[in-house]
Amino acid sequence: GGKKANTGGGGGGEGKKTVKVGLAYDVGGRGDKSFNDAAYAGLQKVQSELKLDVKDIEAKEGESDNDKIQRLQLLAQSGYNPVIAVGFAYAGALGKVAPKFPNVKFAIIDDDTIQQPNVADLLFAENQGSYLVGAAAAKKSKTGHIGFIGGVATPLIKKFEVGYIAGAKKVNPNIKVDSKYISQPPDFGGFKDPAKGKTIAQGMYDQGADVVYTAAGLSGTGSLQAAAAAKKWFIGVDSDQYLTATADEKPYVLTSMLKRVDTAVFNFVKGVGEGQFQKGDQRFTLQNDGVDYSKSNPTALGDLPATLDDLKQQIVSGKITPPEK
Amino acid sequence: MISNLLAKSYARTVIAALVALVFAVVVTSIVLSISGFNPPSTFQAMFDFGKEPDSVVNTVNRASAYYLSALAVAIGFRMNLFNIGVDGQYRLAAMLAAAAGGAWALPAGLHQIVVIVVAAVVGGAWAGIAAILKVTRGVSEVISTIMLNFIGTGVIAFLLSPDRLAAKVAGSNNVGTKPIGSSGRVPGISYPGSDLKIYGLVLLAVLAGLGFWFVINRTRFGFDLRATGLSESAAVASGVDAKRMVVIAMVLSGAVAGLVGMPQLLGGSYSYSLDFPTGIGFTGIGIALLGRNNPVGIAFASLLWAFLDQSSQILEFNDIPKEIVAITQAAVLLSVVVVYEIVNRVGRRMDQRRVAAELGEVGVAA
Amino acid sequence: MSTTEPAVELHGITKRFPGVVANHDIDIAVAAGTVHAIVGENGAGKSTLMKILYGMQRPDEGTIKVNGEVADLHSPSDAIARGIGMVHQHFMLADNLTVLENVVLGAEKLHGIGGGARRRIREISDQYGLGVEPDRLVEELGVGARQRVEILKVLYRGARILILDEPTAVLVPQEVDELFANLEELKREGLTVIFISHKLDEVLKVADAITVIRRGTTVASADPREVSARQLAELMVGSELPVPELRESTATDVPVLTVEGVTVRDATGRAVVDGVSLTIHEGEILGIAGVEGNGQAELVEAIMGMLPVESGVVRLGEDDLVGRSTRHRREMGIGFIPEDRHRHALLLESPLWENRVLGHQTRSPNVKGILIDRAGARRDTERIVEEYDVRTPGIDVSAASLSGGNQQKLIIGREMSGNPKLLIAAHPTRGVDVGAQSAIWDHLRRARAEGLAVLLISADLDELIGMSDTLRVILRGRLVGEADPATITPDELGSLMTGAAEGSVA
Amino acid sequence: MIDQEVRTPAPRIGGARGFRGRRALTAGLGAFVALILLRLITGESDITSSGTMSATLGLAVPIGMAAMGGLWSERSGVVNIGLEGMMVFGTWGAAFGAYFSGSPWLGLLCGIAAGALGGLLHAVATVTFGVDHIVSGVAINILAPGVARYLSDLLFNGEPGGGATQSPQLPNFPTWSVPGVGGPLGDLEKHHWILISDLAGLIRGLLTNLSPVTLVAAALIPISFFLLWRTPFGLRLRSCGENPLAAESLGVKVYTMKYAAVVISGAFAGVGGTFLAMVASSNYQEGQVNGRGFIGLAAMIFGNWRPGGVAAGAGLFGYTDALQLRGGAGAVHAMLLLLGVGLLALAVWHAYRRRMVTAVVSAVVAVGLLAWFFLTDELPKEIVTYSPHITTLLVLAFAAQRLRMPAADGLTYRRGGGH
Ligand SMILES: Nc1ncnc2c1ncn2[C@@H]1O[C@H](COP(=O)(O)OP(=O)(O)OP(=O)(O)O)[C@@H](O)[C@H]1O
Ligand SMILES: Nc1ncnc2c1ncn2[C@@H]1O[C@H](COP(=O)(O)OP(=O)(O)OP(=O)(O)O)[C@@H](O)[C@H]1O
Ligand SMILES: [Mg+2]
Ligand SMILES: [Mg+2]
Repeated sequence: GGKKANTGGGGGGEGKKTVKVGLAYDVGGRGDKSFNDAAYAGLQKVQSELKLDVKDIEAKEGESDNDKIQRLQLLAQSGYNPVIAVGFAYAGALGKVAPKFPNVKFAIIDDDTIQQPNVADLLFAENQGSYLVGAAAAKKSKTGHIGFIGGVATPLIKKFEVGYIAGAKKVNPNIKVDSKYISQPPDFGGFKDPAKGKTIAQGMYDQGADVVYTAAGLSGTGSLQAAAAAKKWFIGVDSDQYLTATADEKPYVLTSMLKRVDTAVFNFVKGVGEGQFQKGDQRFTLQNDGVDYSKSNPTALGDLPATLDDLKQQIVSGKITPPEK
Repeated sequence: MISNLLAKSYARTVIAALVALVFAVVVTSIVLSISGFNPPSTFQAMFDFGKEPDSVVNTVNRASAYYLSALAVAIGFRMNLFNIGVDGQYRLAAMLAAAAGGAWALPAGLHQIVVIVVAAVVGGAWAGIAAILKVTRGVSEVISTIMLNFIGTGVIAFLLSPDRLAAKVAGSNNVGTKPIGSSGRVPGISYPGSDLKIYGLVLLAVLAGLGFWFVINRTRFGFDLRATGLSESAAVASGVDAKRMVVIAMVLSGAVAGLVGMPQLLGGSYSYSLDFPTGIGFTGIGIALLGRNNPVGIAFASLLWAFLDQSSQILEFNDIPKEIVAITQAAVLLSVVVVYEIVNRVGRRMDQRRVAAELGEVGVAA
Repeated sequence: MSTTEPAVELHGITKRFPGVVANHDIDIAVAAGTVHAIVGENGAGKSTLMKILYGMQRPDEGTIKVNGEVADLHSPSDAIARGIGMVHQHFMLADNLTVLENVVLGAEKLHGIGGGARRRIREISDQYGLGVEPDRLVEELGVGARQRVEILKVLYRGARILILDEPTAVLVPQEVDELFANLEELKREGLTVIFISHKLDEVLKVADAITVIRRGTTVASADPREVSARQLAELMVGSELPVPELRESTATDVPVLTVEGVTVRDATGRAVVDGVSLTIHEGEILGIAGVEGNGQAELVEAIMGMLPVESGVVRLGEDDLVGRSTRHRREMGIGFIPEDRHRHALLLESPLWENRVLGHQTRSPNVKGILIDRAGARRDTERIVEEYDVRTPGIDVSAASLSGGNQQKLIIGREMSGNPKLLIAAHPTRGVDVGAQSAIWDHLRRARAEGLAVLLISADLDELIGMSDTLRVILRGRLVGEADPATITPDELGSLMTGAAEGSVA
Repeated sequence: MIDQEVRTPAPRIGGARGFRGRRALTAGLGAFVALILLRLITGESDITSSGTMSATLGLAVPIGMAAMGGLWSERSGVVNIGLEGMMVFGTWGAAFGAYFSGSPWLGLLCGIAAGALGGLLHAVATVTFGVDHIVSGVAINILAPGVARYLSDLLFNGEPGGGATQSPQLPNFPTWSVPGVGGPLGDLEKHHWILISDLAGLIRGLLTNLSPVTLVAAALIPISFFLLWRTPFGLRLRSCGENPLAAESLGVKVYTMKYAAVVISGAFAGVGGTFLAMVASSNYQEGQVNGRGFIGLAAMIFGNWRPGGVAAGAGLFGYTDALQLRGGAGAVHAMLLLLGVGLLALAVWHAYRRRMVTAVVSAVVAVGLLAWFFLTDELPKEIVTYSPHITTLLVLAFAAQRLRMPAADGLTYRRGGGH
């Protein structure tokens, strides 16, 4: 469903008392095949299953807090309720907007700093999911050498990295892990430079790594290309990248670390609709399927799920606590 | 009357700007129509939204950063130096100034001044690298400032780590410098009907503009700078030390660039973090050119630019891609130069005709 | 080609520029196989007319006939196709291209751009004795060689009608003779030459027919065998030609400028000024003669502090200048009239009063402290306009809107203000018409009488001989000779300048 | 005739070009040998591996194309700072053509056409309307991302995987290798034999798994050289950048030449854009160009407005970038040694030529770099990311500056403007 599809609803909804759901993206926007897309998937599910009007708005690279304030405010003013802000960058803006619209329910993804009665913080245990795919990588690796590519060296992405490394070491304490970030903040270009993603992945494969986990938004597509060309393993992130890979790439997608932003978005909207808004932290972990690994390529995974599900159990039960940083 | 008007250079500029604006609106309308949108209602929506109090505040705030950035670019342009590095200069400056402001507790008044001075010094120093490379090694400032933008990003990344200048905030995935305490903040100015505040340091932009105008038009130094820009060879023959001028102008440009982030830093965010705005340096190039490197022209240009950026936000709610304003902006920029060129040529011709007429010569200069 | 038809007929040509009618109802017929001279004051419209004939500018009215056929010339290509070639007043060469590339440009169809073209260029060069080397970069060539490249360019295209716009302005007499020999050669081959010059004796020597243009229109035709230079001049301007001369010596023995053993090297390490020593006293005009490009420009720039001096001493009065900035030297009392006024002396787009400030931006009446004193500068500009007879409607018009002569008068007025001790005047009357020329000479004479020391550089040997108290000759960066301006002739001076004669000529 | 070429140094007869060629070859060989030594000393085998070479190629192509675009334009006297925008047009055009036709080849054509269209706009503004070249270029850089996003919103939004900021997945180009190079050289390379393995790496990296766009890009460099320096068309074009008045006076259609050059310039940027969208990745993505147009401009100046130099500039940038992306901090750390030794040599050379200030500065920097090399094992990764930019700056600052831009570059030219 494209943007055109909801034009009529948005415009015609003014008179009726329909619920309208607004969503503001972080830089990168819809179609990054990972984080933002996952949010969009959730929104689509809201649209199709809950039959609500939805509106999603993109951010502009390099914009200031005021733009974000304005965006959230416009959504709130135009009758969108609830409103979801995708990404920690919205924290400052939401902190200023939320008090002005006490009747609007807000949610922010990946941030835990706002303390307002009408704001829900949707947080993910990326380290847990990454731990599992790290274990998968170590198990799958024949060379004892694996790689991690981060899009931008932000604390959030580093959380993926530490979880991944911990998981890999759990399986094989001697494993060698190459880590590399495409760009350094405040340059967020690393999330959308597939060319560099590809070059880095090639480098890792050339130097002996046979599994690479890429947490880099759209740059991951470049990494996947490199995996297919080198006929080595690729691990995706956020969404199930097996589903969006091309036919020749699919065999090389080992698994993806799922960050169920879609579930979070859907559940949040549904909860608000049912009058069950909860302010404050809502943690999405392995326990509540907020993070997970995908099993859409069973041929590749082979007997890995047994090990991984066991680890998952141990994490859920608290026996293992993957590090956060 | 028209001839009288054209004789005045500011009148030429105003006429050119108005004609260009009309032209840009026409181009935008055509694009909108082709894409199946209704131009009048689009402009109406933008205008209505743009004049809301909140929008006015945001427009002014945005314009203040654009203004300082364009001013920095204009200092270079006035002497044919092309400082593409304003972007890196202001980001590095804002980051180090924020770190300094957050780390030091100083009495109010002094605190703000110290932060601003640090920013200006850092911006100037970063630009100074390009200047030194140019005068000692002949490296084109175009290349060096492009490279320094990237390298500056690297330096910021290096410093903006919890091990160095950044402070980690629990629960946040952002990293930023330690927030500047209340003694270092600049209170905002209220605007009726809005609970957003106009940054207090909008006044800094105004001061910088006045300073620019005064220095360029009224001082010896400004004369030397303009002369170098108009004709470097003539300036050198007149006793201007061109190399020194390059260094001074570039450092000055960088110092003003350093101020770009100050209104927001001291008036809104109080800390430099990953979501601090980027790219204003590049916007500044366009605005400086639109404003013809003139402080008043740049003021109008940055307000127009900010207004377009601001009011376009409403378009997404009407399902019109807001990037249409980029087309408007580019069209204004291109057409203003063309129109100015035409108006100016007509004016110059009148000038010459006047010279000839008043000397009573039909044929040639005797 | 019919011998009875004129090669070129221009009829009723009118060309207007904004504010100026450059050509007005011009009629000229040029017989085939002749050298036809066109003379007229600066700005009379000669170059404009030639550009119309060469298709570079379109006439507003009038017809052009080439070899009897009406020609509608839209671009130089049309003119070239009809066998017309033009050597421009200002060189039309790309410095960073080779001679070969400059020559074949636009005519690549003839012999390609490689070996064939190279052979053909050597052929033509040998045939007319031009001595042009095809693979040299043009920037390495001196003015004479550039001139010959320009001529070769035209010949290469097989032109039968040659337009030469002031080809001799930058040449020394010997080179002029060479050029004229070339013209004779061309004429023998049946080519037609249209020749423009301000130097009337040259015109009389070489031309078969003369047309005089005044204020954009043809005022007379003259037969070179029957007319004298003086008569021609009167036709041109309607008044007598001014003569550069100094009445009596005003030189004292107080040295103002002392240059001792000054050497300046260029980027490649070659000495462009090589151990030059000279002294100029109060009230003395010292002229330096030399073919362009022999170091006079560098010497001037070294004295002005615009080029670093490798060794040697430059003193103004008792003060050592070495190591001082250009600004400091100007403040100490050096005035400077550069040879290229557009590049070095003017801000063309700025008003006259700002141009008054240029070069004096640290001194009253232009400044107060660190501020520009607008009122003072404007007042003083009014004074200069008045005293130096700068023809302008006001001081707020841009410098570009003045004619060259008036620009030059403004510059001289400016450089004379603030009572300089030393004036460096490089080609002070170049491209300036006769009226302004005599005014400028008057100003120089007056200032000299008041004790000014002047370093005069000029390519106009009459001016140099007439205006100097002392004459020195520069060749390859060295001062090679000394001459007495009272006795030397331009021809003798020319030999000294090219190194054909050694030492001093008494 | 009187000899008065007084200012003239010894004449440079015909052989100048051959000399330049030989010097470039020597420099290239020297650099390669230095890299081999560096590999031996530091044991970083990635320094000359085929992977690095092939990544270099991939990273250098878009920059090289932008730089060649700049060269074409500036050789005709038009400064083209709008290359960045034209590349954006190229990425979008390629996606548009390839997605809606299903053929990568049409993608290439559309990418080139879109870039050329950007060039055309620049030409109309600068040549016909006499707009300042920088202004026009900046306007194009503002326009291009806006137009691309606007059109994406209208055309890609709603297509599978498409949106306002990116196109759907695009069809791939086939890749091609020089037959017989892949296998045996791969074996040789693994042995890490001096010179032989290095050469094998170089050859294998440059001759295997090539996309047609890479081949086109590589071919365009000698083709450009030939067209610009060996044909009448090129001579006319260059003459417009050196002295348009003279060109006009000889019947050259200056406007036409400038139009041709600037449109070709845009087309080159279009090739670069196509490469980014279709070879380096598999869809158009907003922000994908990411400053490469500007870096191309730098590579052009670095290359002294000559195709060989441009290729070297793009190659240097691509190589350092490949090294930092693939090898990371270790390999770049090794480069410190190379830079340090190189600078030290330069310092000695300057001292020999008695340019003492330069010599001392070079020596100080060299010692600093060497100290850094020996005292550390790695570089801060934040800085390593930008090593190509630092290298470019250092090389420009310390290499001899004998750059010469076309004499009439950037000047607005009016027909009949001469007098
Ligand atoms: N392109 C132009 N635009 C406007 N005015 C022009 C232009 N070219 C020439 N003129 C004017 O036309 C008149 C004739 O100029 P032209 O160059 O033909 O004179 P000239 O006789 O060649 O003078 P000189 O002896 O100085 O070369 C002058 O007043 C000049 O200012
Ligand atoms: N292309 C042009 N456009 C407008 N005006 C021009 C142009 N070319 C020349 N002029 C005008 O023609 C006049 C003379 O210019 P030119 O460059 O011929 O100077 P000059 O030869 O030194 O002067 P002169 O021959 O009058 O002493 C000036 O008024 C100048 O502004
Ligand atoms: Mg003239
Ligand atoms: Mg003339």
